[in-house]
Amino acid sequence: MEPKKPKNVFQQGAISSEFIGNSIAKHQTKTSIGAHNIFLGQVRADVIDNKTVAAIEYTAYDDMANAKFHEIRESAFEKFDLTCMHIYHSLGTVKAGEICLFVFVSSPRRKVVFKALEFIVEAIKADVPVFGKEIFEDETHQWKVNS
Amino acid sequence: MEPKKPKNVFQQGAISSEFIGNSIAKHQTKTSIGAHNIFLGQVRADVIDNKTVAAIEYTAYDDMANAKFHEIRESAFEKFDLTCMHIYHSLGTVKAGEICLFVFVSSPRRKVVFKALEFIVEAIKADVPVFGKEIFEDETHQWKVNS
Amino acid sequence: MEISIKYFGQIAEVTQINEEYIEFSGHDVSELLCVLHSKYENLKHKDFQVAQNQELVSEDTKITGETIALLPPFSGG
Amino acid sequence: MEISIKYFGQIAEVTQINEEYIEFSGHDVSELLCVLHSKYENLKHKDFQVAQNQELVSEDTKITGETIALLPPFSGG
Repeated sequence: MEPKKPKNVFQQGAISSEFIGNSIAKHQTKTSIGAHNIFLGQVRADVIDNKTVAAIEYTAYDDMANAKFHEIRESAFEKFDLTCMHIYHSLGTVKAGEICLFVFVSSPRRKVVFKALEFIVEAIKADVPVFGKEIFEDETHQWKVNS
Repeated sequence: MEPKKPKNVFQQGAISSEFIGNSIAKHQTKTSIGAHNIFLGQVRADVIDNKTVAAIEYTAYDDMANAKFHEIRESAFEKFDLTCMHIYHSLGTVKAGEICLFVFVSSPRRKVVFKALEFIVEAIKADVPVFGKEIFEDETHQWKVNS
Repeated sequence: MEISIKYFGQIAEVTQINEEYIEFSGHDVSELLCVLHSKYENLKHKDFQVAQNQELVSEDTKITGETIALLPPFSGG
Repeated sequence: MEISIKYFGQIAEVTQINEEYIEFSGHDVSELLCVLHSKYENLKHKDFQVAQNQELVSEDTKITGETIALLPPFSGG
């Protein structure tokens, strides 16, 4: 069982593929795990009114956000038979094509990881005070809205 | 859009975390992608009648298996709005804690990746002629059964 | 009483400030919003929720003097 | 006609061979299974499906001379 104390979920800038690979490697000593499920949010180069999104700049109400991440974590452990769970979210600038959200759940059996991961990702989108500013290539911006 | 020709899904031995990290990195040029979902199957050190599983040795009816993987791939692209999809499965010996199955789907939007990934993983378990022999630490074995 | 008010995202664009302390003599959230709407006229064009002590609250929640935050729509992930 | 038969997993443990060619004069899968059951007595304790030309078939499917495979329960992933 993972320790369940509040953690800082935020990382400055993009989440690298090496970081994700290392995180996977660290779970190979946990031989009760049979299934991992990973969600990655990647910044899209959306085209809006002929302008292309070059990056998203993330800000957050840090303390409240970390408290919400902790609640989501506790509630997922209560609902689902998970061996471990990790959540990382970017703050600051993340360029198009880079990763801004990394959610990682592991369980002895596969059925549970699909349900758990979707629950966690939807809760993050709905309940965590994080704000994305879409920066266009011409340096104008608009505020991102989750759908 | 990915090319849809049949591929060899099988890799000899375990799938490394570096391989998975590199595969994620390669998708950072595809800036229409907003969400990735990754499933990893890991070999469990199950204890059965006081004997611990040390590894699984995988064999397959290769040609039929690759044809089934291809069918699953085609059918997932038809059902879901996916940008890309990758499937890798181990053959030969994979030790407890190592990864034997890697399924990777990507889409502009998140809702679709959860459904697509679960569909693909369940289809692999049900329809692909792969056979796992669980090798215990004392070198006896039993044949794995999917649940 | 003096209360701390934090602004985020596009709300901070309207207020041009991330945090401030104001002297407040009313009782509930709706009275506080009255004060803020008169101070920042463009707030009325903006969609936001109010958090008190890091929990979302409604307009009739009593202000207890803790930290208030004005939060535009969440768009994490 | 001569047909090729492939054995996998625990079925190959029973037959002690991965592939063989046999001379077969019957018509459908059930007749072929009769031949195999008499050759490999322990097959009757085993659960398996039959594929012809890489597609699963039932006992009344006609044997067309292509490759036959005896497949124990799948356990990939």
